[in-house]
Amino acid sequence: MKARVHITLKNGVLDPQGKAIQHALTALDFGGVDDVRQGKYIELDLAETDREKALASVEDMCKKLLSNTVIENYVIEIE
Amino acid sequence: MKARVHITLKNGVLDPQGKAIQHALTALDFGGVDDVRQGKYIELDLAETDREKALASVEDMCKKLLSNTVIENYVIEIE
Amino acid sequence: MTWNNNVEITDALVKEHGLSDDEYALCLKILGRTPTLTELGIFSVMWSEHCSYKSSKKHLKTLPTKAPWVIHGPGENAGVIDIGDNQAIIFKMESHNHPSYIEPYQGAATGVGGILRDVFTMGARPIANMNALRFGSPDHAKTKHLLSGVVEGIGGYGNCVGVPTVGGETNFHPSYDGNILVNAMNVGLADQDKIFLSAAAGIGNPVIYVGSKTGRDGIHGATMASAEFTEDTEEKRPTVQVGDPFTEKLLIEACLELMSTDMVVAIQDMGAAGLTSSSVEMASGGGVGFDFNLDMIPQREEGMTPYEMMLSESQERMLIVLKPGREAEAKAIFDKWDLDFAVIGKITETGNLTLRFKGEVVADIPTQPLADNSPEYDRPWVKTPARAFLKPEDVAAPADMKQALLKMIGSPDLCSRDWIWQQYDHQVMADTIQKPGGDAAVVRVHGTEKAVAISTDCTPRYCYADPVEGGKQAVVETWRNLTAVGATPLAITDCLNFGNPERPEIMGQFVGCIEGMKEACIILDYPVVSGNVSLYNETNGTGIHPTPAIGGVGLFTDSSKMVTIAPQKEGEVLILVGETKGHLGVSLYLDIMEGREEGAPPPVDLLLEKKNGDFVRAQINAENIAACHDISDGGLYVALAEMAMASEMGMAVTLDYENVPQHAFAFGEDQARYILSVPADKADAILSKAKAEGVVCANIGRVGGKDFEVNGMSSISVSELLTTHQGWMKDYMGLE
Amino acid sequence: MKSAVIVFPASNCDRDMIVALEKITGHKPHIIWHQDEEIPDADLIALPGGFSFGDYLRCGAMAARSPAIQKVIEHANRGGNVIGICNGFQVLTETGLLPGALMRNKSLKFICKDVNLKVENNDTAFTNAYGQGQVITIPMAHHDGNYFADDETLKELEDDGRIAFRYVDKAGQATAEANPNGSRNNIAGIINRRKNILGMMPHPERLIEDAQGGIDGLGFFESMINAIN
Ligand SMILES: Nc1ncnc2c1ncn2[C@@H]1O[C@H](COP(=O)(O)OP(=O)(O)O)[C@@H](O)[C@H]1O
Ligand SMILES: [Mg+2]
Repeated sequence: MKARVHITLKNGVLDPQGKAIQHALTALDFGGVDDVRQGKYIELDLAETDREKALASVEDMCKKLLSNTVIENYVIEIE
Repeated sequence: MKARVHITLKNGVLDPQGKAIQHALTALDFGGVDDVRQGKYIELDLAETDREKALASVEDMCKKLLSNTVIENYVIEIE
Repeated sequence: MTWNNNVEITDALVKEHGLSDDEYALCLKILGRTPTLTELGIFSVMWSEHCSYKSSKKHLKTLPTKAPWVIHGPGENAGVIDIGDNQAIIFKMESHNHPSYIEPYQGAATGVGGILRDVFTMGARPIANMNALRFGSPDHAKTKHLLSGVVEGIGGYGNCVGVPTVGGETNFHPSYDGNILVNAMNVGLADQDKIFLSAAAGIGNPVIYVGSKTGRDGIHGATMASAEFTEDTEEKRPTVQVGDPFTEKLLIEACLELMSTDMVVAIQDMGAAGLTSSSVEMASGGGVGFDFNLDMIPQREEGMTPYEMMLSESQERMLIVLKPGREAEAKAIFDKWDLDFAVIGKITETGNLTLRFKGEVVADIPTQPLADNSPEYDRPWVKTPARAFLKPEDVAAPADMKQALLKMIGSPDLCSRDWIWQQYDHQVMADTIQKPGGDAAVVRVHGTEKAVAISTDCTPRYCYADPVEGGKQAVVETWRNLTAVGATPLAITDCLNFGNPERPEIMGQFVGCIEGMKEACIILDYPVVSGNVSLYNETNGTGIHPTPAIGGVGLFTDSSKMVTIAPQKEGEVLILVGETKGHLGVSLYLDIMEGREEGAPPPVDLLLEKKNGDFVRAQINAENIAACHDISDGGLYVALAEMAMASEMGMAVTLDYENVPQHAFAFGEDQARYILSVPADKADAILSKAKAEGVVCANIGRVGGKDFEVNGMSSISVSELLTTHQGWMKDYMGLE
Repeated sequence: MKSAVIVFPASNCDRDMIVALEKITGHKPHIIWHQDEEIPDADLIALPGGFSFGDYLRCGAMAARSPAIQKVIEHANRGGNVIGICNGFQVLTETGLLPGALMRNKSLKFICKDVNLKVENNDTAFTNAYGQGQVITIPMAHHDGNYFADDETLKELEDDGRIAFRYVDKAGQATAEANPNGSRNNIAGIINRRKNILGMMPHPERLIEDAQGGIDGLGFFESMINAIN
C-alpha cells in the first residue's frame, strides 16, 4: 500500500520558509500572493495490505517520528 | 483562491532524506516500509479569483522559483 | 528498455560516445575485436578529456613536482607533503564547473564531496575546505541564482560533514556568464606511515565496494565535463547528481576506522566515471586484473545494466582491496556506520578488467593498454600576442580620490565576501586560528603547535592579457598570501580552467599559463603536487578567461607566530615593502573606474618576490611585526583600507607622489609588495635591516584614530569604509 | 566532574566538546555511541553539535529517538545534568526535555559568525561563572536555530528565569538587528524547570583558548565545575 503524509505547521507557528517564498515571489513580480505556507510531503510504500492496519501504523509513525507535534499537524491518506 | 503544490524528486534522483527516514523507521521497529520519498508541500493564498489565471501563474512560480526542474517535478491543485 | 550488450557498434554509436576515428581504431587494436556496448562505454569515459587529460598531459609533465618535503606528487589521488613528526598534509583542488552551472546547489555540493573523497581515500582526515569561485557579470540574469545556489551547496555539504570551509576567492567577470567556475579544494592530515595508495596488489585478494548504492546518476557526466556547452545543454540535465553529505560523513569515519587496522591493501574513491575509472586505475596501477560480478553491486534502482553500473557517477562510494580473509572484520565496521558493503570480485593475474553479469562476461578489457595508451595530443597552439604597457598618464585620474576608493572597495570584485563565508561553518573542529577575511586561512594541526596556512588565488584578467605573466602571478600570489600570515610556503595544487583546447588561441593560453607557473614554482621552490584540468569551458564559441586557480599550502612549526591583516595597537608604524611604480594595466582600477580591460599585466619579478617575501616572513617569525597584508587586487589604498577595516582603527598615511601620479600610486597593482604594521619601537630596526638586505621599504604612517587619512585625499571614517565594503554583496543578494 | 558525550552518526562537534571537557575538567569524557544502551556513571551528559542523521526530516529528530537518548532522559529525570549545544539543543527539544522547537533561520541561510550573548540568569549550574547581565561573545554556526515556543511557554520561560542566554548587541540590548536567526524574544539558550538541563545554539566549546579568538566560552564549563564538584 501507498501512504501519503502531509505535514504542515500549526496555526500560530511562524513559517520562515513560507515567508521567504512569499517575499521572493513578490520580488519576482508575482502580485497578489497573500500567504505562503511550506510543509512536507512524504510518500511511503508499505508491505501492509490491510488499510486500517496501514493507517494505524502510519499514524504511529507520525507521532513517533515524522512530525513534531509541538509545531506540526499531519494528515494521512492511504491508497 | 488557494493553490496547493506538491514538489517531488524525479524518478531515479537520489533522495537522501527519504532513505534516512526509511532507515529510522526500521530502527524504530516499523516493519515493512519498502520505500520512503520526501517532497515539499506548499500552500499559497492568491488574490486571483480566476481559476485558469491562477493555475497559469502558479505554474510560472513553480518554474521560476518553487521547484528545481532539474531534479524535481511539481503538481498543482487549485481549489 | 531491452538491454543488449552485443548491439552492432555503428559509426554513429562510436561518435555518440565521443571517440574519434583514431581513438576507436586504437580501441579495436587493444581489444583485438569489436567492443561490446559496455566496453565502448568504458573506453569512452576513460578516454574523455576529463579522465585522460589527453590535451593537457604533454604540458602538465613540464611542471616541477619535486622537493625534499614532497612525499607523493601528481599521479595519486592527492598530493602529500611532509610536515614533520611523521605527519603529512594531503591536498588537492578540483573543478565542478559544468554541473554547478546546470544545478548550482547540487553541482557545488557534489564538488565538495568529490574532493573530500580524493583526500580521505589516502588516509587523511580532512581538516579544511577552500573554494575558488568565478561568476559572470553581476548584471547577468543568472548570476544571482548561481551565486546563491553554489554558496549554499558548498555550505550545505561542508557544514554537514563537519569540515570547516576556511577561505577561497570570488570573482565576477562577463567571460563566465555562460560557464561559471566552481573549484573546491580540500586539505587533510595523515600520519606518514598510514598513507594509502590506489595500486591494487595480491592475486586473489577480495575487491570491496562500500558506501552508497549505485543509481543511474550522472551517466555520461564525465563526458559532459569534457564537452562544450551549446543551447541544447538543457537536455543533459538529468545527469546531475544529488549529494548526500550525511553518507559522506559516515564514509569518512568508516574508512578512517578501517584504515586504522592493517586490512587495507589499496583504496580508491569512485569519482568521475565512477566504477570504471576507479577499477581501471587500481588494476592498471598494480599491473593486475579485476574479475567482478556486477550482480553483487549494491543497486538503488531496478534493472540496471552493466553499462549503467560502470558509468554511473553516484556519489559517496569507494573501492577497496582487502587482505584475504578480512572481509568479515571489514564488514563489521561498515555495518556499524550503516553503509553498504559488498565483495564484488577479486584480483586476477590476467591484467584484464573482466565484468560478469547474470553469468555472462559483458566486458573483458586489458587495463594496462587502456590506461597507458590513452590518447595524448600535441594540440596546435599560438602564442597570445603581447600587449603594450599602459603608462599611468594614459589613465585618467579620478575626479575625487575618496569617492574612487569607496567605489573600489564597494565593487563586486573587492567588497567583503562575508555574505559567503558566513554561510560556511569555518570553525568546526575548533582549530581555525585565522578565519576568512585575511590573506590566508590558518588551521592548527590538532594537538600540536603546528599549523597549516592555505590560500587560493588567480587573477584571470592578467592571464588573459598575458598567460605567462598571469600564470606566474597566480602562483606568486598564493605564495605571498602564505608569507603574509607568516607561514613557510611548501607546495601547490592547481585547477586549470580553460576554454576549448581545439582552438589554437586557447591552447596557447594553456601552454602560456603552464610556462609561467613552472617558472614561479622553480624559483620559489614551491612544487605542484596535485591538480586538475577543466577544459571546454566555453559557450557558443566564447571561452572563459584562462583561469589557472592555484591552491597554496604553507606550514607553521609554531602557530603562535601567526599574524593577521589587523593592526593591533594605536601608534603602530606602517611600513610599505616593495616598490610602487603605478602599474595600471588590466588593473581593477581601470576596469571599475573606466570599464577598460587594457594593457599588459604587472610584470612579476620572481627573484624580487622571493627577496621581499623572505624578508617579511623572517620579520614575522622574529615577532617584530603586529600585522601584515600583501598588496594585490586594487593596489595600495585598498590594502590599507582593508587593514583599517580589519582592526576597526584608523590610520594616517603620507605618501610621496613625486614620481608616480597619485591615482597610480593608490591603485596600481605592482607586485612583490606588502604593508607591515609594526610596534613603534621596532620600526627603525626593521627599516635598517631592510636596507642592509636591499629590500625597498618605507615608513608611510601610523595606526590610530577613527579615520582613514591619506595625504591628497579627504579623510574617510573607518565606519564608512566598513559600511561600503560590506554593503554590495548583501544588497545584491538581498532580493534573490 | 565526570562527563559523557553522546555521538550520533554525523555529529561533528563531538571532538570539540570532548577536547573542551577534557581540558577544563582534567578528565576525558566517556564517549557514548548512539546505539549504546548503557551510559557509565556521569555528572554531566553532553549532546554535541553537528548534523545528526544529516538533519534530514527535522534537525535532531532521528537522534532524539536513539537508544542512548532513552538513557539520557532517565539520567535527566534523576536530576542529572545535561547540556545540548546546537544540534544537541535541537535534540533536546525533539525529546521534549526542553520546550519549544528550533526552526529554520529567518534568512533561510546557514549563519556562522560571532554573536553577543547576554547572560540572563547567572544562578544556574551552567552560567554561575559569568556575571548577571554580562555580555559575552560566542560563535554560532547553524541553519536551524530560530527558537519558537508558544506564548504561554514563552511567558513561563521568562517568568521563571529560564532564559539562560539572549542574543544582544554590544551594549546588551536585545534588538531585532542583534537577533541573528529570528528567535522569539532573542532566545539563544534555555533551561528546563528543574534547572538541570540546558540547551543553547551558540558554541562555547569553540572559544576556550586565545588562539581561537577569545575565551568567553570558558565560563560555561567553569560554571558546571563550580556547581557539580
Ligand atoms: N568563496 C569564498 N569562500 C570563503 N572565503 C572567501 C571566498 N572568497 C573570498 N574569500 C575570503 O575573502 C578574503 C579576501 O579574498 P581575496 O580578495 O581573494 O584575498 P587575497 O587578495 O588576499 O587573495 C580572503 O580571506 C578569502 O579567503
Ligand atoms: Mg592577500
